[in-house]
Amino acid sequence: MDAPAAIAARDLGRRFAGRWAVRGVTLEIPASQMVMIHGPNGSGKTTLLRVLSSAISPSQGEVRVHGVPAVEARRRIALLSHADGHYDELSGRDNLALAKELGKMPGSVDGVLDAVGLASRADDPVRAYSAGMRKRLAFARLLLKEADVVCLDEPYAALDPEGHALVDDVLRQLRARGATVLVSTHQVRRVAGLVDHAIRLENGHVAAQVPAAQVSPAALAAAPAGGDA
Amino acid sequence: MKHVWASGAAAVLLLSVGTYIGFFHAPVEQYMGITQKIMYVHVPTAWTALLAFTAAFVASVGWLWKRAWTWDYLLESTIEVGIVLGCLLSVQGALWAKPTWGVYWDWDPRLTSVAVMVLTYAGIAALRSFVDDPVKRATWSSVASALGYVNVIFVYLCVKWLRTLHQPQSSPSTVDPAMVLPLRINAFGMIFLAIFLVALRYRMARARRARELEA
Amino acid sequence: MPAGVLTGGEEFVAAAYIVSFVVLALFAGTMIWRARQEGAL
Amino acid sequence: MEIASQCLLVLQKELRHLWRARARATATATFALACLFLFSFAGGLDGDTLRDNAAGYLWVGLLLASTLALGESFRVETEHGALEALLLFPVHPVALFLGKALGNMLTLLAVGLAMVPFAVALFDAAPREGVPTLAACVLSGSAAIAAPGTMHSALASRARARDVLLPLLLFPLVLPCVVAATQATRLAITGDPMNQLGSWLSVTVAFAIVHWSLGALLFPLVVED
Repeated sequence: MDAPAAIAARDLGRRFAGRWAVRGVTLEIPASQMVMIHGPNGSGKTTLLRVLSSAISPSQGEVRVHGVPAVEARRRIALLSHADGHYDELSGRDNLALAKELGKMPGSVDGVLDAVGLASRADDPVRAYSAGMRKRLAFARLLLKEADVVCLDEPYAALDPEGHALVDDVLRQLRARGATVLVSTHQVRRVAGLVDHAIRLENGHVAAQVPAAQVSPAALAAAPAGGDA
Repeated sequence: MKHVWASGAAAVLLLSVGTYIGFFHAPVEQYMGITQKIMYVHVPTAWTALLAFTAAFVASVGWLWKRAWTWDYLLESTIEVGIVLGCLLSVQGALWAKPTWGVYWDWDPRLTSVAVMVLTYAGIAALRSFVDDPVKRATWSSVASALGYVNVIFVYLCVKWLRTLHQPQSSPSTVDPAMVLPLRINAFGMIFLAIFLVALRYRMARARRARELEA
Repeated sequence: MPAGVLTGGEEFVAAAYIVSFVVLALFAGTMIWRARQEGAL
Repeated sequence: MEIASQCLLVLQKELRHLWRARARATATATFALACLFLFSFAGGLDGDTLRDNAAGYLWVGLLLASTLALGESFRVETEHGALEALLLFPVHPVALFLGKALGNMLTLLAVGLAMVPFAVALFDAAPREGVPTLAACVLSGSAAIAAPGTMHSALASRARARDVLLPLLLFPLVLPCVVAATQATRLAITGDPMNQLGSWLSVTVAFAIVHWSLGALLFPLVVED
């Protein structure tokens, strides 16, 4: 019996009051695979990512990470979500130091600060950071954790061109480290070249699951030119 | 549905019989005179209000343990009925205290505890109205309800202690056996009425949740 | 315990019963009406 | 063990955050002092009533100020999704509760102790039972308010109309401990001939124990999504 899948979801569903944001999703992502999740706004990308990373619990079905229920495997999962999760009054460095101590994270604070280009502003309160800088700090915390399973929710959003290059670089680093990666994005053409598989979501259901090379031309064409709208 | 209407009918019957006996057959209490007759509606309301809040506590523990929607419907209905009965009890308490003590509110530990419970559960009803997600609404209001119910013991003790420093105990002590009958009839009457009200409100909660949760 | 502090006191007894049964009747009536409105009856 | 160490780290973060945002803490304390003034005018300015009511004014003022501090303590967590990030590290919810509740307790204690000298001056309420006893009353009262306060600010911070919801949920709940703390403080100020102060203090301690343990038990349910 080979190793259990990095992420295994069986008939997954999550509803908010009357609406099923995600329903009937069954997928299995082997370890060290990099998968892109794309689809129109409201197709359930963010909800699916938050359920798979155990940020929110499923209303139906179950998520297993490396054979263990996701909630118990949080130490091995890292999520970059829209909300950056920082404390405004603390400095960038303090936020990372807190995360490192609380989550017993292996990475080095100064190392990740350099990696995301925030070394010069590390000691200013996050309250003074721009949206792009807050996102870089969120990336720094993600790198600090060195998790086996990494979920990125629209990583390119709110970043300048250098930021986009940073995201590409992070994706390559994750590939080199053999992490299992899930990326939800609208940058379909750009990310298709960096991942192994692509899953297309349409109003809460998996519409297509193909190797990255065969992503449909329509989807590629649909990718917006600029950042993640 | 038949048994709900039956419970309502039983309530009306019992309350009328109990009140009739209480007024015309039970002896007039030697010390308190006529005002003691308020007891036949006041004490049953008190028991039923406490029963309703206890049912709300059971419902919240039920939801936190089993996460079955019936507990949430029960919580929603017992809160509403409990609040109305609690408010009614406070008004009755005032109408009883004025002729007996010359003041509308004499900080009787039991009455004050019920009044604080009404405030607590009114806060919980407000919480329920400000949370949109049904699951969170059920869980958070159950947590608040459990905390609020456990707290009532402290409220009773503190008020009772605070009062014994200032005023002697004010509740009637001896109850003439002839007075027990109307009291008990009315008590069952009020309980059946509460069951009728809770049952209706339960079905309303179920209908609302069905509309809220339909895909 | 003092006998009825205020002579009489009948009006308070009457008030207590009237208020109680009016409130309960109104509450029950509106409950039935609301239940019917929401299709729960 | 892990919960204890995480709890201390959360507390450390709370205190560092409070220090960095100390302007807000002083504003809360100033608000509490304004309450003291307000109540003394409301209650009448003659000496005896002021001294007798000093304890009540102190505690109601502290309770009103506590809603500001408690509301802020979870606005910080939910505004940018920090609470969710912590839970994903993972931080054990009980450690999160204990850390935040201790932080809130220390805030309330600081505001309470800051009010004491003003209360003593304004109401000529020099504590006959001595300052340590008065401080003990403020400490036990703050501890008793902090636990249910933290619970309900966690609830209210994620519901709508959070600023009205927190006091509405909290005040009926902390009523017994405010009654007990006020009585203990009043006896500390005006003298305690029949030494009842100890028993009133034990009521607040019992209240604190119940609500700290219930909080630790129920907090994970509040933060789960």
